[in-house]
Amino acid sequence: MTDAVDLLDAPETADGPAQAELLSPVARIYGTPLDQLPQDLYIPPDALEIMLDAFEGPLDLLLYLIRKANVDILDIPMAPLTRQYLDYVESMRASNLELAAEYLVMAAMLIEIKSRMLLPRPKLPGDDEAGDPRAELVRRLMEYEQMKIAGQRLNELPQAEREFFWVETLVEKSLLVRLPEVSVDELKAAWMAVVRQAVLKRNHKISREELSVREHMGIILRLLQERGGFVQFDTLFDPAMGAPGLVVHFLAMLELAREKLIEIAQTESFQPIYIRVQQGGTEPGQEGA
Amino acid sequence: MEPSLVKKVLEAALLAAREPLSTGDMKKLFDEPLSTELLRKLLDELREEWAERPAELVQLASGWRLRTRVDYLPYLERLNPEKAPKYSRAVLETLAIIAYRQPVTRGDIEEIRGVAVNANVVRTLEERGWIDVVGHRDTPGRPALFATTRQFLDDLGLRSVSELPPLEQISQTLELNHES
Amino acid sequence: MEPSLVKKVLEAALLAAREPLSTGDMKKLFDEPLSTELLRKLLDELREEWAERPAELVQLASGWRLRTRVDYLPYLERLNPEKAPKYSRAVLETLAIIAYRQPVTRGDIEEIRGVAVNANVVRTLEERGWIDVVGHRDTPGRPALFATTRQFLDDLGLRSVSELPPLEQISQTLELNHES
Repeated sequence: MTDAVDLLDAPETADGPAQAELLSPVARIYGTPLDQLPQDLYIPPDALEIMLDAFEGPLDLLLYLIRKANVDILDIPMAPLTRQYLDYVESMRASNLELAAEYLVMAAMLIEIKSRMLLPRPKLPGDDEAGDPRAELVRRLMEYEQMKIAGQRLNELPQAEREFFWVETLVEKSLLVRLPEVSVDELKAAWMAVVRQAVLKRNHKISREELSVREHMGIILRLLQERGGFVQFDTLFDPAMGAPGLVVHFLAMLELAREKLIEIAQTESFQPIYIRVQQGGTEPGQEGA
Repeated sequence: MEPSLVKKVLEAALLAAREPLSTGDMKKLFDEPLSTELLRKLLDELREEWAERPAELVQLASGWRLRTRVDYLPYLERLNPEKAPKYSRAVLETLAIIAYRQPVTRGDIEEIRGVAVNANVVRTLEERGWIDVVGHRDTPGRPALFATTRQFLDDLGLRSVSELPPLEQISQTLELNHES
Repeated sequence: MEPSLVKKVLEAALLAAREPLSTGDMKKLFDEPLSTELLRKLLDELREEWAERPAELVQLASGWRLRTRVDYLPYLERLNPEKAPKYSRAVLETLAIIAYRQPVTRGDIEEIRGVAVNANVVRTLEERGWIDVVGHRDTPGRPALFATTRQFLDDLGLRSVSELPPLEQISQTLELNHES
């Protein structure tokens, strides 16, 4: 990230000379040619602290040093790199900054690689890469760099709630009137519960009756209500009901009469029979519930 | 800034808003000051533009918001079916008594259930259109006789009351004394 | 049901959705079966219709969703002064390793980054709903295996992990200024 660059650019005196060493024997600091390395490396402690934060670990610091010097990652000059790395680590330690253990482990690894580089390497035929003590470090640096860049690329993608927002219109569910549903089974269960209660109380006998008769009782009453409480007998019967329907209807009429809900009347023999709502004080259907 | 772009920005903000947007919020969207008149005009235009769409621009207590039209709620409900509300036991039993014993008076229901019938219970069923008064019994007080309606049959998917589960079975298992 | 009404119901559902709608979800909106071909056709039409509007219909990992166009960010930003979280490099690198190398253990991440993984980093990503534990590696300690989630893809506008930006070929020498 840019932070790392900026922060390291700030203590230019610090990384300038070391970088110079990595690059070439001659370098420039603030435009001034430098032909000799300064003996001490001064980084203000404050800057060091920020610097440590700016790096994501020893790999990141190493990558920075390598990329800053623009050297071939496959042919890292181990001696100057190690020295420069150690200089950083040492100044951090000198400033009593808490240094993550990883930095020290890496320091040890760099020194080890550097010393192995000094030893003569037995060349195996057809395999000169495997013998390179730097190979593992290079592999790790490259993999880390790839992931570091991938993280930046991911961060550049438009992101929900950052570059765009999800559309969410209000859904006011309360605007929808929800009516309870009743199934036939629930109704049956309710009726069974009622019957069971009634049996327990033994004060009410539930009779077995043809439901259809009860339904037709309602139909007749409803018709009477529509017709002002008074109909002629034959208008009650629609041949379309079929024989069983007519019988049930007739039974319903008799049941209504038995329950004194209707009157069946005939003024004279052979005159039309009238069915009317049992007379009372008020007109049927006017009271409501 | 073009009013047409202002309108699009307003629309984007309304689409993305999780809360109603006050006119103050809307003015915050722009660097340049936005007059309340222009804002109202653009909101009216947006409301017009959304007239044919499945959401509507509504003004609520705390501001403006796009709201899914009621017509579409039954579909949306299928995505997250909420448990349907349930009728109380009192309502179900009253309905059952009216369905199986119709026509019945409130007194009949009370006698069978052994408890007083709450007026709300009857009103609930009447408002649902499942029961109505089909007459009055010729006894003192001329109590109303309740029966179930066509709509009740339709809503329960029945062609007639006789399609209700038969009672014999129930009576037999409970060893009732049958009355002829 | 008229295709025009089907389209409006789809639009209502997309407008109201709290998360991307899968084609399965969309089919659930209707009683009648809806063919995948018709669904795709209507979604294409909707995408066309929204082409000129400040939001766009996008297909993501877990389905379809409307989102505001990136062009409107500069305005919409002003409404929410508390910005979206800016993730640290540690979080981004950890996310990248999980995304590109999944499934990985915390040890794998530490190996690649060369530093211990801070518990907060993992928690940040888990809380955002971008990664989760998909299993355990059968090694001593049975470490948890992390992978990215559908929500990660959705939030980054991707349909699958294969749509992630391709990994950079690491050059032998690299100009540092590519970072700035």
